[in-house]
Amino acid sequence: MQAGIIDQGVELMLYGMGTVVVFLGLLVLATTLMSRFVGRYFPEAEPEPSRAAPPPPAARADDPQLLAVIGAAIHRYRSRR
Amino acid sequence: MQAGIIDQGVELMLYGMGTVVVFLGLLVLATTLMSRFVGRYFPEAEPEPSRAAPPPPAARADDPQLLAVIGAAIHRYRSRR
Amino acid sequence: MQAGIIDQGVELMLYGMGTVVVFLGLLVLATTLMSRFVGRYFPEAEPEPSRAAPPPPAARADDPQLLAVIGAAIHRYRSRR
Amino acid sequence: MDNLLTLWHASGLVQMAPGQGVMILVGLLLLFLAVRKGFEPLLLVPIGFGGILANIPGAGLAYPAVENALLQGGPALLGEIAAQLGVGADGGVKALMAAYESAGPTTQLVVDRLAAGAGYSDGMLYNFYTVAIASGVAPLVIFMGVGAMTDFGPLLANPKTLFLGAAAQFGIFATVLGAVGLTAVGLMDFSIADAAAIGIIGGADGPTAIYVSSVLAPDLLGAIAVAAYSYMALVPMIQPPIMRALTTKAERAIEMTQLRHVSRREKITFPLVLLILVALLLPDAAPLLGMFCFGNLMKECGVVDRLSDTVQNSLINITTIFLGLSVGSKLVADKFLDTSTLGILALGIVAFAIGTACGVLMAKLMNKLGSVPLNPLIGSAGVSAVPMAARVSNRVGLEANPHNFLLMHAMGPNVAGVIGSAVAAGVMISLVGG
Amino acid sequence: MDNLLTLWHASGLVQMAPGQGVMILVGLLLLFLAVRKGFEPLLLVPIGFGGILANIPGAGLAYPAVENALLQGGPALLGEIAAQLGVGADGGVKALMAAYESAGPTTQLVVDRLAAGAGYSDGMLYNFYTVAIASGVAPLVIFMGVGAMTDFGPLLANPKTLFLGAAAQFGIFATVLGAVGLTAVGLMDFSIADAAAIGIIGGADGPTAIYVSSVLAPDLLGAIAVAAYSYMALVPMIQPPIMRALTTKAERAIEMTQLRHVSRREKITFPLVLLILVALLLPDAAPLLGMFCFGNLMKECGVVDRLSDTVQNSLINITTIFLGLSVGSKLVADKFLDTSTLGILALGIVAFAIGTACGVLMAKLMNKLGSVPLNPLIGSAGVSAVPMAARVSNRVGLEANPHNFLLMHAMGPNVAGVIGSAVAAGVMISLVGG
Amino acid sequence: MDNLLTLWHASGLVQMAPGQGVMILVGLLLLFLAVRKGFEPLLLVPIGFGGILANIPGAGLAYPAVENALLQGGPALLGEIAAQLGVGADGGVKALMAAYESAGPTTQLVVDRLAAGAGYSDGMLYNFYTVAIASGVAPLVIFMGVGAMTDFGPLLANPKTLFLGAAAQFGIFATVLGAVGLTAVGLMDFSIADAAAIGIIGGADGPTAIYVSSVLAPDLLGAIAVAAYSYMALVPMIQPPIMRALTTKAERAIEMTQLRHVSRREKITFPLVLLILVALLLPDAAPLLGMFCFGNLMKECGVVDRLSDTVQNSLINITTIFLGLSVGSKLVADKFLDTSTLGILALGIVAFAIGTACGVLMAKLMNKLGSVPLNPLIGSAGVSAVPMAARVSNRVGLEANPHNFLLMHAMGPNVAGVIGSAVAAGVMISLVGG
Ligand code: NA
Ligand code: NA
Ligand code: NA
Repeated sequence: MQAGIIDQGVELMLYGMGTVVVFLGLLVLATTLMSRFVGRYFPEAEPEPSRAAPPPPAARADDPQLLAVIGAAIHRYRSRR
Repeated sequence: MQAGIIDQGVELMLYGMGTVVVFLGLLVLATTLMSRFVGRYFPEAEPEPSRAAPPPPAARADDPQLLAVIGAAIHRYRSRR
Repeated sequence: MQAGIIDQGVELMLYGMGTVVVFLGLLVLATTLMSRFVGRYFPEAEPEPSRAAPPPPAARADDPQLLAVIGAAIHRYRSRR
Repeated sequence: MDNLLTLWHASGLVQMAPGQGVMILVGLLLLFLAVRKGFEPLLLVPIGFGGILANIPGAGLAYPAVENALLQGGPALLGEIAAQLGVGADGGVKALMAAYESAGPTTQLVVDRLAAGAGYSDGMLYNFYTVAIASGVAPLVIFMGVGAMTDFGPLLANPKTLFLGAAAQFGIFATVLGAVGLTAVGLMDFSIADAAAIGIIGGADGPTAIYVSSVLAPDLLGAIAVAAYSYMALVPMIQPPIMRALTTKAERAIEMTQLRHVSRREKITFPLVLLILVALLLPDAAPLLGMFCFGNLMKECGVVDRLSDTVQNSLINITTIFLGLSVGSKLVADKFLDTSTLGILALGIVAFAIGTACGVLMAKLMNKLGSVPLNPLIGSAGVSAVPMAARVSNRVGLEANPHNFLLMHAMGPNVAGVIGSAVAAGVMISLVGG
Repeated sequence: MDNLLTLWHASGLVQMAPGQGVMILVGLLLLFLAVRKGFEPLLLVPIGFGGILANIPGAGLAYPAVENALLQGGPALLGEIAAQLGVGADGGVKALMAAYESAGPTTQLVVDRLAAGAGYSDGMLYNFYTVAIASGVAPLVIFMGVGAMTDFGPLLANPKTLFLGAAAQFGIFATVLGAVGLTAVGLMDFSIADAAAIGIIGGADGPTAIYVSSVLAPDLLGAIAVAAYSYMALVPMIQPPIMRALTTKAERAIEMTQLRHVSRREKITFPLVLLILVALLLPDAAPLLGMFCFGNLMKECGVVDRLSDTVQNSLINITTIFLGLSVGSKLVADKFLDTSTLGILALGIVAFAIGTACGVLMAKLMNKLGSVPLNPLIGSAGVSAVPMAARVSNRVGLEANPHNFLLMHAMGPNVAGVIGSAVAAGVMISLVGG
Repeated sequence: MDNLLTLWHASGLVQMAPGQGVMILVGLLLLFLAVRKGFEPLLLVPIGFGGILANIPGAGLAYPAVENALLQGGPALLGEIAAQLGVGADGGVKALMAAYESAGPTTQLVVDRLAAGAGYSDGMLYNFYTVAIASGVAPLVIFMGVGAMTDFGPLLANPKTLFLGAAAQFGIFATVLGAVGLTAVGLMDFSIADAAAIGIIGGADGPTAIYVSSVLAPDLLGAIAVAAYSYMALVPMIQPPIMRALTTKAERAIEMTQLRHVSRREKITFPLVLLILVALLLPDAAPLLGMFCFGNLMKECGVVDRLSDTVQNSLINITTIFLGLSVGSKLVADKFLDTSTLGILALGIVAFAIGTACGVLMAKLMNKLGSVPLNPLIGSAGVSAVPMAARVSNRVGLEANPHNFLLMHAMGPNVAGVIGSAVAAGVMISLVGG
């Protein structure tokens, strides 16, 4: 059974690596075509609305009191669970 | 086997729809009795305490800074997970 | 089959309780040795950093506005889920 | 060179049957409807994706090991299996599968062993289907989650709306009649069990439809589930014309009196009352309504909130994913691409329409007979499709009278419809199954 | 007309046996205790609800397919099954089930096929029981979750409190003796395995009790689990009188020195030390204590917080729901309504009382012998019932001395009691099982 | 006295084989690496702990019931089993297990019954392995979760980086060659299936490696998984020297142009394009890549966020725990302590090194041939090990040029490497399996 295992290994390497390269090559092609197609026929009308609404600018300030409140809110929420 | 399938269908309709109406009718009865019973013998002493404590009134104001903080707290909590 | 069940019960009690005491006794020993070993060879360099960062001091004040904000944040988070 | 042939023969391009290509397109269509049109995406995204996976040629994801061995095995293997089953190998895969299914249990074990020995195993989706649907567990767990999300307050404030939920179930039974009628005239070939499973589409309740189909007509499950969820998504288009046709503008403008406050104790007691009634009268509805009441009790009792939260979130989400993929496994071309699917799709929309009409007509009747005004538009919510149908009632009501907020009033018949179709499911399983 | 009869005969009213009615009331009582009295609601709500479901007449939710076929099947089916089993059909369901259970595996397959062919399937709760409890997985997963919620800090600060956890386990073994005693005098009929499973109620630890019963005495599992959780909920009523009777006011007023700080590294190492000790000395306790230590290690090691969070939340919640419903499946009337249940309830409370007393007495002894003051009230926490028993120690201590905060001191014996009863479980499985 | 002997003989000290002691130390070492050194703790904590549990002497947690009966049963039981199997009892446990595995299905049922009757049951970890890995479900669910956490944006912005992901897979196939070479010279004894499973370590992808091993070489799964996760953790040490050796400082300092914005629609369409390509060309990769694409679609489509959240959190966490413990069950001494494990560890690191080198060399080539500048350092990220390898590229790039932020550029090849190794897995299962 182990006779010719080297041959089997070489074959597996050739066909395996070949398939990987061919498959990913086709994927490069398909992806590029898809991106062009989408970009041409279904362009994004507006800048993509970010789904998780970002916090309003005020909150980004490093106001220590705000951070304290946030910390406490998270802490209280977690400890409640 | 398919002989008389119409009869089977009619029967299924009659008994099925009958059961649905009778069952839900009894449920109307049972529910009404239950509500009366509970209302008479186990009335709620006080206005039902809302379980998820409602936010204090101040928080309901549309104070933009407060909203910012809330947003940031939620955002930070989510991004931590 | 039930003949001698009392004997079986007494035996189970003796060997069972004995094992519990011996096992927990060995655990006292092992734990004490482990604590000494860890304390001597791997002492904590600094006071253990609390993993869930505690809320900054400001948040611990019973400032009603802060509490309102916290309540609202939790409430909004929960109602979103 | 042999390897190249192995790979080539293993590739989908060579093995693709036309039906599989069609079904992959159907799967993509379902995804499109879910993602772009918002058709019940929580279910139709997994179902559509599962449908594509099930039809990948050569992958055999939706088949048991034996069927994979028969479909992909060489003639030697087929001969060996046929010999074990005591039939000829040239009858084709369907004949061999039929022989396998009617063989004795020890013969099946031997054939299973042959398939496993040749390297064939149960497909991934087949496993999901076995665990999630064939066992009945996934629809029941989802029903528990639905129970934990349901507020019976509006129903308890006005219990008579249960009759609206009852009336709308006529869609179910009219459809049963339609299905047997199509069979009688020779257009279709449905058994009475098939007809019952198709009728349940009219219940407008996904888990109930899947549960009933898995018991009464597993082969039709794919088409029934797709029809049920698609039409539930189409409720805002299907219902309003019917509602307008059956009511006058004056009726649609009726304002209803505000619902009374319902105490927490009533809400805790209601699922138990319902459970006892089920236990006394209709044991075959016990799995569905039992889990539903259990979920609702966990929500209302207030002492197991951590269980209730999990039921409403991670548990129902996990179950939904595997339920959807499992339903997708029933979209294999050789089961789905059949004239029966067309019949199911046609009967399903009729079921929705009749259910809507009966709910509205019953509401008109109750408005006539009763002393308190009752807007007939809330009758259509009796089909369930929670909460979409209730929203439709509200929207159509607002058109006729901008001060007419029917949403809470329509929630009563809406949840009554869930109970009603679970009861109908129990009756049909009791009369037709087993 | 036939259909009307089918429906009527399928209804619960006709099929209801008196025992089933009683058990439905027992289920409602458990729900009442859980919801209104706060008796361990996380478990008793699912158990009580499962108990009601299990006793719905005609639904057969708690039985395997074969038993459902025997209970509900016609004489033809029973005759066929009896013929396969090689016994007479007139011996009744119990005799046929016994014959089925002792039949060879291939005969069982054939009978299973007969039952399935006649439309009978495993009940929903039976499936839950098989997956969750018979496999042992649910109690083990819950034990992992308990481990992930346990803080061994107080125990590590004062390891001698492990002896309190050991002493309180005497309740377990005294109860074993009680159970065999009742058998010897002919009041009950418990085997030694039954006695061991009943004794574990004294461990005051739900998952341990369920695990041991599932291995040693599956038929008694329902009563044992109900007793264990009910008495755990009653700890604030059971323990204080015993604690007061066995201590002087001066002893109860003893203030203990503050616990030393325990480093994170000690906390990480402790579960591994415990695991190694189990591996070396008591492999039969390895599943329970292994999962417990694993949960605790995940919590303490600080690098897998996302796993630990899931274990403490969605995983333990999901498992609790199905564990509870599965335990409920053992509340079927024909297994629960037996004099043995009364014996179990009586022995269970004795077990709690003896465990409490032994813990307190051992604490008194250690206070006498040791140099540092030790309040005997923390001994009662050795029965486990985490964290209720520790709170009871604290409360009784505060009565005697308003400056006496025993909570943290009592947490040591409290978690020691968990380890102690898991060790006892291992011993009993080793000596009695298999 | 008998009981004392029973307990003593049941204790681990007496039964401990040297190999088990060694494996417990190996388990502790893995825990140390995970907790103190941060080696992929999410997997190595459960694997290490499972490894310790699997080697608890006398507990038999990792064995099926029959093997436990053979290992721990008395001569009478062994004789009875041997008689059923039609072989002599004196051939030892291995011979009897082999006879059992090759016996007919009904004989197996009878032997199972004998083992169960003598009180032996499947070990806890064996059950976990059967459910989580042997069925294939756990690696697939984790792959779905990985899909739901993957952002294909950088890949879509620069699809050519897929070639880097392809090149790095050469590590896989070179290792296959190494494994068969070691076998040919007689140092090891790997079958071609073993060699393929070992090669997949070079894919630097945990779930893919576990999936392939479970199909092609279940006995080597423990060593392969440990090697894969350990070397993934060592990527920051393995890769930089190779990257520096193969590139000039000028190449490492190349700044790349900013990636274009990728629209949401492209991101939604990409998993479907990939799925269709898999369906057409490589059905054997359909389970892995199908679940991966499904997870990604759920994330990107934006209409099933609650499913996607659950997949990324509780579902993947629960699965990880049981996957890890199941892998641990393959660390039993009699399977792990074998020269093959040394071979696997040696081949694994070679695989990582070759993959890294090929990725870098391909990137150099593409930089030479292409018009846009491409920093060769991002080639090493093609092995996957997401996101560690991309961070390594970034760090080495910053050393050469402090303004050189390669992280986002390296994410393209990084996720391409995941696709590449899943494709390689499909090829190998197609050519070698079955
Ligand atoms: Na409905
Ligand atoms: Na205890
Ligand atoms: Na890879």
